[in-house]
Amino acid sequence: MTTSAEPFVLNIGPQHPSTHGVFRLRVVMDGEIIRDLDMIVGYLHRSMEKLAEERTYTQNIPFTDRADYLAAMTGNLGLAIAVERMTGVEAPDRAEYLRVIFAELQRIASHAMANGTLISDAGAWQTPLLYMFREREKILDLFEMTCGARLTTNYMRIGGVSFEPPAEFWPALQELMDEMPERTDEYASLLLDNEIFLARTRNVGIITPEDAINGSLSGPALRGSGVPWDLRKAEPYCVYDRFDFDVPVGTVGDVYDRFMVRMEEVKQSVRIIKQAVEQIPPGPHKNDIPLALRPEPGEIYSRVESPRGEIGFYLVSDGTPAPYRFHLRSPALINLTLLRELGVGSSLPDAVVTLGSIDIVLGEIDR
Amino acid sequence: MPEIPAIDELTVTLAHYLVVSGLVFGIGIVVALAKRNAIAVLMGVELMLNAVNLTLLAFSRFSSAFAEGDEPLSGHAFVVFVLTVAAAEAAIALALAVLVYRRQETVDLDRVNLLRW
Amino acid sequence: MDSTGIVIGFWVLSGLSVVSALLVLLARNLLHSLVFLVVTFLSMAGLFITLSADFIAVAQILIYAGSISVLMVFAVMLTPLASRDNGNSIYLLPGLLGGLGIAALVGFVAVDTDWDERTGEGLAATDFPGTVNAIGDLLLGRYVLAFEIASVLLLFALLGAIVLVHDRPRSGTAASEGGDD
Amino acid sequence: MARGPRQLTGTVVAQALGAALPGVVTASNDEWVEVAPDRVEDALRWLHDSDQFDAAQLSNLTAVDRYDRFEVVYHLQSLDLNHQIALKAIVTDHEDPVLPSAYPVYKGALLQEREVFDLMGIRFANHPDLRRILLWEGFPGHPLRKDWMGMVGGHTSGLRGFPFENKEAPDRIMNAGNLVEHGESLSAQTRRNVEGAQPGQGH
Amino acid sequence: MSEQPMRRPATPMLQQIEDRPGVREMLLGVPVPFKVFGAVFGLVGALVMAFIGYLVVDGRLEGEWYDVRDLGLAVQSLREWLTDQGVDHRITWIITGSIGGIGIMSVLGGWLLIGSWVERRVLAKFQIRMGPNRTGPFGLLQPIADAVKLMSKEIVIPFGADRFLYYIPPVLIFVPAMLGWAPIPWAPNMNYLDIDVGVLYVIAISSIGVLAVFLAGWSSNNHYSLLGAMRTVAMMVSYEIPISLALLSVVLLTGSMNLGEIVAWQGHYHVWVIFLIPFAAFAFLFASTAEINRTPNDIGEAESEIVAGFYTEYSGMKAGLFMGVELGHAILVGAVMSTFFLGGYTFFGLEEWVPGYLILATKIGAVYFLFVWLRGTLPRFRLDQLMGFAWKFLIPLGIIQAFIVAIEASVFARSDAPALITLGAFGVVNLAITVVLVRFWADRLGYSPAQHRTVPTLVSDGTLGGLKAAQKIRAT
Repeated sequence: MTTSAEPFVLNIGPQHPSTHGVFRLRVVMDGEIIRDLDMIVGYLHRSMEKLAEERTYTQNIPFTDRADYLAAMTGNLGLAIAVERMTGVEAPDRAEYLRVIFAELQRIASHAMANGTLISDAGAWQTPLLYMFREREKILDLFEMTCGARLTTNYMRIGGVSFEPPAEFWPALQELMDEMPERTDEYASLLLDNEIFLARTRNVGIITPEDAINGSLSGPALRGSGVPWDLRKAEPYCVYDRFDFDVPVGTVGDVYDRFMVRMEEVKQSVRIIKQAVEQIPPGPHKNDIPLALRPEPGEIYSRVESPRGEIGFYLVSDGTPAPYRFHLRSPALINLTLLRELGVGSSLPDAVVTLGSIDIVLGEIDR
Repeated sequence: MPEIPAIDELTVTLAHYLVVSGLVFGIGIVVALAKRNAIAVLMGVELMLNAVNLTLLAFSRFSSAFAEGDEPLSGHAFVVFVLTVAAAEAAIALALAVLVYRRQETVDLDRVNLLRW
Repeated sequence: MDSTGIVIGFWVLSGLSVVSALLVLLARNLLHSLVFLVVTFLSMAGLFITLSADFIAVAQILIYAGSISVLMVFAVMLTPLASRDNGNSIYLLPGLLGGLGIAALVGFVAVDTDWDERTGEGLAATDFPGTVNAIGDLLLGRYVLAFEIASVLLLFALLGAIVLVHDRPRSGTAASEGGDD
Repeated sequence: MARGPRQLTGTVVAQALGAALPGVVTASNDEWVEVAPDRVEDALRWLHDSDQFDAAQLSNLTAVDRYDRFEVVYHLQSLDLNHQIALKAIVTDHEDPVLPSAYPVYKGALLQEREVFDLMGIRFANHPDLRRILLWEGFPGHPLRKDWMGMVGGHTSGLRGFPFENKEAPDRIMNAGNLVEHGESLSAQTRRNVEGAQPGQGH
Repeated sequence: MSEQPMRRPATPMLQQIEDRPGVREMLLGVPVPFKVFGAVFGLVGALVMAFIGYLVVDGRLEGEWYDVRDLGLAVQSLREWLTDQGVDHRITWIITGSIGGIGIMSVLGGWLLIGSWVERRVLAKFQIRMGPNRTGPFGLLQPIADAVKLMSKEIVIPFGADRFLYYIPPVLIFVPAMLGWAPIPWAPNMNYLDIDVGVLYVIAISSIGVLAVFLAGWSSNNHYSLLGAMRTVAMMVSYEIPISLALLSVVLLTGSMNLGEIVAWQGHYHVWVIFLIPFAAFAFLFASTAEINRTPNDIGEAESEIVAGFYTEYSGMKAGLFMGVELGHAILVGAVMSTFFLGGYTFFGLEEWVPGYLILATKIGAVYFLFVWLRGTLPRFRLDQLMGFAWKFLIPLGIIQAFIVAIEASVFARSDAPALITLGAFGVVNLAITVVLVRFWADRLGYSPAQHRTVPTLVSDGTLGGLKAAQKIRAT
């Protein structure tokens, strides 16, 4: 309606079905149109970076579980790699493969969650979400088999991984990988032929590649805008340079493209895992490293590609057992940089869907 | 079965309806004249129109003894026209109210005393 | 229809309509008075049923309670919070006088006239079996000209409302305001 | 020490930057370039615009408290050229640190600078919306500072030694036996660790 | 290092599905007394059915009060018998009226209980979940448990709410959902309110609900509620027009505004209106989903945007009333849809054998299942998309369809050709016109399926990079 009513303030969150956690949007609405938008985070702030200064590098690995609790494996991996680069410790070959397998499994699980909640935000009453949870459940089962935890895995260690997967792991993984292409096709047929879903996601929340790069976006949000940037390719860590996989990029940069990029990344992850299972060498799953891990004074910024983007660890050592400064570059927080520009001027449902497509995890935003 | 004391003796005649209609019409006039808010004034007008409808229908029903050739249902047809006019009038008047608010930031008719919009 | 029902219905509904019409006048909040207005409309529709005018009653519900009240809701919501009171203006006294006068006049005429003489046998008058077909015949027969005029009127009201409320482009508004000054 | 796999040598960047904008670079080493705090924006803009470095994205922005000064660290990266540049600006005023904002060059600095302001207390001039982000308005102090008021009794952050470190047997390794043996209680394992026995032997 | 203990997949959901007994096991597990009872019940039921079949074939049921196919006859007989006994006519009216009213109310109440169970179970099946299965057999008592829970909740009134208006809507919104049932014919003589303006009545009654929704939203003093209310009101006002146009087509074709006559017309020609005017049926179904706030048009209570819409601030049984009314509206729309478009109580001659109310109930259940299906499948439209769909698509096409039907109706009234041929021709013509019009109109509105559904470009090793690489990819 063009007649402007009185603008009013709407508090979306901290408890709201579509904020995916304790996230608050303070929105000035003019009818259905958002005139101003302010995001308020920090409800889950635990001052992880301060706590980390009191703990050894190994003790900090569980904190990374709690940061991005939907992708604990990649958080673990990022810290482990950062410390390894800092200290020169190396992980055995088998451990690198296991890391790849679990990181990619975690990517599938996280993307399933992200896309499922995105469709829920678009108004489908949880059906796609629960379908995608089916795969996620199986992946979490695999995690539980291996390390005993489903969500906060604490699996990656400095110099390897904590456990060798049990014997039942491999057939179960094979079974899951065999049915994944069928599942992704099923989602594609369910959702991409759905006019309503297309109408809700096409040309909504468009991010141009220029904005995406300048706004420090990373991960599917960046690739959805058409920028072919993936740290697994650009700066291969673990053994990613030994696998053959592609990087999907979107064309328009809208919600739909980000959704599709995630769907395609799931397929690519399946490809990687299949290759890794074929190539994985026998051997130890972790190297012996000194208990007293004292990196020399210095600093490092090391990053890996988490499902949400570039999760970086900036570690400063002063030679003591604990990091002098521990900074986690949170991709979910930084991807929200453009939220205000995207939201202002759009309608409330579009803003909700756009927020869903950015895929935030509050544990990581607030740390 | 015992006979229930009949209310039948309290018949309803045309006069009853006319009195009700007159009361509602009078209240409508008060509302239309005495309210500051343009929308409230419109409510008064609607009340008056309703009262008129009631009169028309009452006459239509109690009019069997009218002259030959008169349609007893003419009253109903008139009411249909009144309804039409009421709908049109409501639409226009509310549009005007919104317009007045947009130009003058008020719908208080006491303050809308400027003919030059 | 049953005469007893009509008598009970008349007294209940007429009481309801007069009281809620009074409450439209007395309510402090504009929305409250809107609610009472709807109650008036509905009880009026009930009165129409006692007059054996089922089509008009349903149309009354449809148009007044369903549409005009919603239009008013929109109008109320489009105006600011501050002007949602239902205050009285300086014309309260003249209004009261006029309203009372007209009510008294109509009441006097209604009571004083010998309607039985004019309408025959009063209540046992016409019980229309079904009014829809007859009204349709009338509208497209005897009153077809009025019917067409009414439809044109509706069309013009539609267009007029759109033209009135339609937002002009920003520059145009600025220019006209400048012209005013 | 360690550079990231794709990180440019600081001296190389420093040469080019110093040649283009004299007086900007104050120091440089193998890893990073140190720029004058008041000219951070110039340096960033030059790096952003230059064809040689093409620092299109501000990958990471954070700060380190060195007790007497703050180091604000910028990690820039070029996606097309696939390299990374580390930039440091040292703010010596520990009481009221102020630095020009990177927001005019990089929109990505919006939330990162708010976070640094919130946790470290460094004010960024020209930032469009400098408020606390993770903590609430009115939170006392800036907790990532080493001298944050929460540290009562002059206690400083950091860890002096490892919990079960045995100075007599420094070669002890940690990963090999960190599984609790079946039947062995956790306290027994802890005791063994503290006594410095070699776990992993004998089973 | 010792063996890792074996661990099996411990997903409760998958485990439950694996461990669930099949139908065979469940049947075998039934205790013997129940089996005997079931066998006897089935046998007696079959005998009764056979006997009724015999009576029907024999023609003994025609017009008798014990004609189970039409309970209206029994009520009529009762009224006549009472009148014969010299009972005052007012008492007779009260008795027969109460029987009908109680009948409708109990059917509605039963539907509400069963419907909520059906909705949750069916939705759970759609979503590979179990659904409520703990309370009673198959979770059948879950609706009762819900009701008890809702009723035992504390009454909370939001701060700043308009108390007077806050209490009205949960009750007010129930009124149209109940009154709407009155003109629905359940069998030839089985409608509670046999009025000539049945169609108008249905539309008029449904328009009252708007006010309740608005009052609920406004009086709650909550911006979510207000947004939801304004959305719902705007949508209801818009979608009343397509509904009216769709029903107008039916009225033009069947030549009556009496619901019973419309059904009788369909029964007489052995054809359902949905086959004759498919566009009107679609428009009615779509518009009524918007009207009753169900997926895909549930923007008035879109939980991912405005929490629960207009009833965000209601709790306990007041919220329960809103939810129950949502369900009741779905069933009512099912009844109206069945009556107007699906032949009502008729089923191509089967109504001679099977009670008409059972046929109608089956149809209502089918439409309700369709609603649940939609809810389990579709995302939600946006407000502007919905408005655009109503004003730019449904209303113009509805007007055109009504014109065409008017011409057809006059042809039908004047032609001497057999009804089968005329109506068959109408059906084919209307379907063709609908298809052509919809395609044409969709093209005019700028819809083209080709521009949807793009697949992300796959980039392999060589072309990684930033803006330049992105531009290169876009250029190809």
